[in-house]
Amino acid sequence: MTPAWAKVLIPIVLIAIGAVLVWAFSLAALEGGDRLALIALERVPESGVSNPITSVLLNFRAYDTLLEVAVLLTALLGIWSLGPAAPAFQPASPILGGMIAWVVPLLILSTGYMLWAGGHAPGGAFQAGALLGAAGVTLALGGDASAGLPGETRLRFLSVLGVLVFTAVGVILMALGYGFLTYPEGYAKWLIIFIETAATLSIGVTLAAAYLGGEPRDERTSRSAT
Amino acid sequence: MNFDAFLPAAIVLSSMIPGALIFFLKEESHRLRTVLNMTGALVKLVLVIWMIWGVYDGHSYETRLTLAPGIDLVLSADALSVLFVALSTLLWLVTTIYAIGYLEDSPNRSRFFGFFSLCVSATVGIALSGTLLTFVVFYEILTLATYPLVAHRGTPDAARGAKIYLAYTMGGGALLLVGAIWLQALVGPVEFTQGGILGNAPEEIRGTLVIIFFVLLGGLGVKAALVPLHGWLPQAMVAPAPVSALLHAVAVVKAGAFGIVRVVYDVYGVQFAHSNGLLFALGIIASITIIYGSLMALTQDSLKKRLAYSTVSQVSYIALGASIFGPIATIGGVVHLVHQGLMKITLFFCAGNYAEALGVHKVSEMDGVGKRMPGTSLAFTLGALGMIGIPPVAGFVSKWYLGLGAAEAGANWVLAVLVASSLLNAAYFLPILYKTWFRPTPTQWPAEHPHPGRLEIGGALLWPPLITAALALAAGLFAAAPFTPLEWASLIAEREYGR
Amino acid sequence: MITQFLYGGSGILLFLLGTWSFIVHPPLIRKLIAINVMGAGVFHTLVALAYRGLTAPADPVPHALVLTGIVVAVSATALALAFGQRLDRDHGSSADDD
Amino acid sequence: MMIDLLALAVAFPLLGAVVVTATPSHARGLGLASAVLTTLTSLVLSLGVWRDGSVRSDFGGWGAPLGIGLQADGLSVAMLVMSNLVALAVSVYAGSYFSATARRHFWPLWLLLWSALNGLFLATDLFNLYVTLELLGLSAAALGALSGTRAAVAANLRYLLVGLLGSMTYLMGVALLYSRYGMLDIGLLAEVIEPGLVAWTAMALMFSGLFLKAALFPMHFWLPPAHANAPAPVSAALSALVVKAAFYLVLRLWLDLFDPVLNASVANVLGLLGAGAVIWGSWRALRAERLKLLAAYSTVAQMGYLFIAFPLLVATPPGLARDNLLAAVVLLAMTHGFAKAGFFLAAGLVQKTAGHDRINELGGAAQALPAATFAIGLAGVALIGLPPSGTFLAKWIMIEQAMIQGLWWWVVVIMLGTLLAAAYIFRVLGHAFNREPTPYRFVNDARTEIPALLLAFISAFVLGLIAQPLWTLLDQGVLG
Repeated sequence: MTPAWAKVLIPIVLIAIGAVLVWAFSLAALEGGDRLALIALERVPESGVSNPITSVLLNFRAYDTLLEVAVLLTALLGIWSLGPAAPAFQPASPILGGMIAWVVPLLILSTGYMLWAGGHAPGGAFQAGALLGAAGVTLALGGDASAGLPGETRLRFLSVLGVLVFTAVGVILMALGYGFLTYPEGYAKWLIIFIETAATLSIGVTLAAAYLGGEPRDERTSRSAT
Repeated sequence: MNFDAFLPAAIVLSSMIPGALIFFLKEESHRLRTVLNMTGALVKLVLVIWMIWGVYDGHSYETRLTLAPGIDLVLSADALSVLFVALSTLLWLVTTIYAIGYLEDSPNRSRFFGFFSLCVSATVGIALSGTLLTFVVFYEILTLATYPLVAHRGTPDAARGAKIYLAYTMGGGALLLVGAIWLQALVGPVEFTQGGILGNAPEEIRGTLVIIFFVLLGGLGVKAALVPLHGWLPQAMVAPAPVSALLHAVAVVKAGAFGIVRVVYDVYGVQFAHSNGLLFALGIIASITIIYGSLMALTQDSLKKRLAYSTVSQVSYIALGASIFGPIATIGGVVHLVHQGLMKITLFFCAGNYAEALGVHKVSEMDGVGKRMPGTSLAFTLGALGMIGIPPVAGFVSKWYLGLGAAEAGANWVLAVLVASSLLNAAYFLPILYKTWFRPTPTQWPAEHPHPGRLEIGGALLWPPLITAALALAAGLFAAAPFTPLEWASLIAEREYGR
Repeated sequence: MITQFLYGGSGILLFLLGTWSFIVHPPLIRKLIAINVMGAGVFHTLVALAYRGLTAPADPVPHALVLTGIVVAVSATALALAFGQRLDRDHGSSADDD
Repeated sequence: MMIDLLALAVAFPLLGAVVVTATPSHARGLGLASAVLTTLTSLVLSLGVWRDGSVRSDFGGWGAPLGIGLQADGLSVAMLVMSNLVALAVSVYAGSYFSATARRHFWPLWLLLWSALNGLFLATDLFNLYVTLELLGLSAAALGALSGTRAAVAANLRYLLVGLLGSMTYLMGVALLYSRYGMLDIGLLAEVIEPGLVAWTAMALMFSGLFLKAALFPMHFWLPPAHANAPAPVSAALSALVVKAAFYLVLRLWLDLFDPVLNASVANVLGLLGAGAVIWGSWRALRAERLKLLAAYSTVAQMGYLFIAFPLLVATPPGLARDNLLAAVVLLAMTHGFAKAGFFLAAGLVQKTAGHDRINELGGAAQALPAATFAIGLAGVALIGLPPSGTFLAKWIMIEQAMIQGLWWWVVVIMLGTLLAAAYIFRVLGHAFNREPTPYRFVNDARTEIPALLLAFISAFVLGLIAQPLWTLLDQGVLG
């Protein structure tokens, strides 16, 4: 338990740190100027997409994003390694079941839109993936033990698809002489969409599988019995 | 790389490589293990003879490995190192034969012989060290390689002895390390140079240099068993006899004593050490150790313990020789490095034989062993007489030169120490000899293992003490012939004082 | 400028609140929540930095960093929750019994 | 055709992880293949840097400040070589160590950890480092929990959370630097950064985050349970590599970014914490009842030595002496990497044979496994700092420099730590000498014992005696 003196001391120290932080950030914000904004905005037209954030995520700093998809995969693998999943939820009542049957297709449809919109407006692979994952979670809440996910082999393949496509595109571009993750002129747009599609699928599947927990088994149905 | 630059390294590697290979052998592969051991020992002997010849001719051998800018590992040969290398190589060969016989059918022999070889490699490395850093490196490796040998038996006693041994030597190692680095921080890399390197050190660091000398002495004194740092030596007696032989005659205590000689002559320079009172201090410590060791030896009933305290006393003759200013005493000290080795290894071999054949561990049980084991007892007698300093055994030569040197330097109190210690030596060795030869044989020995052959004990156990005893006798009888330890020690003294 | 200051300042406040909560509360699940509050604070601050006035387009780099950061934080949270669940299941007690 | 070894050093393990995840039934074969491929890539890359100097690669062709790239100089390559060799040995060992089910979980996470390590040593961008750190932290915690015991899961949850706290604090510092200077590339930032409140605060934030991850005393509390309860090959990687990565970052930022901001008082604080780590960690290691816990506390202590180097570095004027000191620190980190990995791998074998790792009851197991015991002994030589290990050379240089600068306090700490280390190592080795006459073979299971033995051997014999190439290597972009 925290001793009494610490209860007093910790807030005081933290407030002092806070004061320094506010001061430092104010100074920094005042002197900061345009930072990378102008450089980035200027190069957006060359990036293959018109949404500046997507340009940064999938072109200027694509390597960050690659590692980020890998982080997501790591989390899923870690969850799988922790043992079997919790038992599935009770099957939903007919009314709820009916609503789920409506909502899930809608979510999947929005996934597609979000993915496409990312190129020029707010949106992109992560937002789309999150929607796809939500579809899976909805199914799971409705009592679907597999959350609509495929069997082990395909599930494993889908969950690594994002990292696979991302890295493979990078390495192939490197081998072709452009450099790792360096899109050749004119192909940037399509390559980005290709990567984003794969990433969306992976992210959606990963989120849903992470929600379920437990290592995938080939006979998914057998789990609901336990 | 030409051969001259490789020879010192080759001498170290000639036992290190077989040692490393031996670890990997199966327990049952006696033959292969013996072949590896003997090949290493013989190759080393050949290389060392080559080197002796070369050094005598004024040839220089140096292996230099740069670890980092300004930090070199240097193995090089001068007269002093060759003396020590020759001693350890010769005695290693003999001890290996003895150990093969002694450990017949005992467990964990691959481990034993592996570390045994590493131990000799480290000793040879110490002998050939050309810089203080190199010396520290091999000095610590020696600690590491001997620890498993002391602990080898695995009894609680052995574990305790090993622990005490380790505590002492690690502490000593730390002191030596600090001293060596301190010196290097003050004057740059310390290469062993005849005549020393501190002769013209600036006045203002002299005080610090004196302190460093005592730090180094503290580190070296542990292995050399200077009082009050000798506590580990009697405890380490739990080790098997060949290990005790090696520890006492060749490796550990000699490494300490050799280090003291190196530091006095080749780092500080005898002139510097003399004029700053370091020699006098060393002489006092050595004298105290000599007397104390002898007194303690008197009171021991355990034969190995008595020999151990005798070692404490005898090894300090070397330090004593180094502490008297003048070439004659130097000859006495340096030659004792070899003589004490020959005599003490003989005594330990014999003690091992008594224990192995008859189960005799104590002085009080030694009545009449001379009749039962005449060969071993002959060797023992020669070694003991040498220790007392009775001519013509080698020990006499050492003491003669020490005394002569002391008289020449006007240090009469050293003469008194020598006389007193010789009397004490006689007091603790002569009763043993008396019991051995003149008391009746008891009806039953403590634990007799009859030997099937016609010898009193296996040949591998009998010949080594006879050989080393003969060598000790020869070193005294033919002291003036070329290539004897004495002649070589004179060469060393000449070169140290030569300029 | 005031807007930016308010956003940034509240980000720092959240960061500190999270830190405080992490240090003070032993239950691991509360520590996890605390970290998410801290994360929200950092992301808040970064978003505030991107603001360049009403007329100029925002700096896209901090926005992208925040997006990446959020995904990383979500992944870490998911893994931590799975750890907690595993501890729960093993013992039936909550994950904070130490 | 173009080969970008920098990208491949990260991409190969990543692709390996993908392949292993997709085909779990071939996890071991494919995993080992990726391990070999990754190691070869790193070695070839390192050889190139050793010969021709540092290399940089900008991904996407944008270049800093807009894009991200990877860069290999002497310092990063030194860590890269150490990590990849250790990781390869761990891989070979793990191939036989884990059961068939555990193997499916181990390999993908392990390869992800590996790519994070390689990415971290080569990174040049502060935010990219944050992502790499998280990848490292998540995969490390997940791997650490693979032993499946409650203690392991609890300890690694704590580790995960502390790691996250560290990353968040680090990220706040990065945000501050970005808001003032508008860049994230270390090299570019170094050109414009100036002493002042902003730089100082950012440094404090980033360093505190990294200290947590490096388990610097007194922020080490999470390390011993996490490392002691993980499966042996994972403990090896965590102790030898993962905490070392955080230290590498501190050193890297110290040298490349915050050099103008720093002063002696900051360095002294680091040194003081390091001294605390040395004394406290060694003491706890001496008192530990379990072999792996001993090794974990020893890691806390050994990390301390690395931080003691900072006050010495600051006190030493630029020149040969400072270069030597810097190389000594890197050598110390590398040697500890090999030694601790070898120690843990060997400890794992002893634990498997004995069924437990309580030190006082290990006698028989230690004697039945001469190779493992030997590996512990050799690694012990390096942990204590006895010659001819790399640690010995490094400590020699550090002590000499401390003496030249008259900083006696650090000499005392280093020597005290050395003696304590000797005490705890020989406390273990003492149990290897038993009366039981075990008719033994030196090597019983080559695939697990040889990696442990090799790692320990490298730490005790190779790094100290053949240290010269490290100086050559560090001349590429780190030494003055």
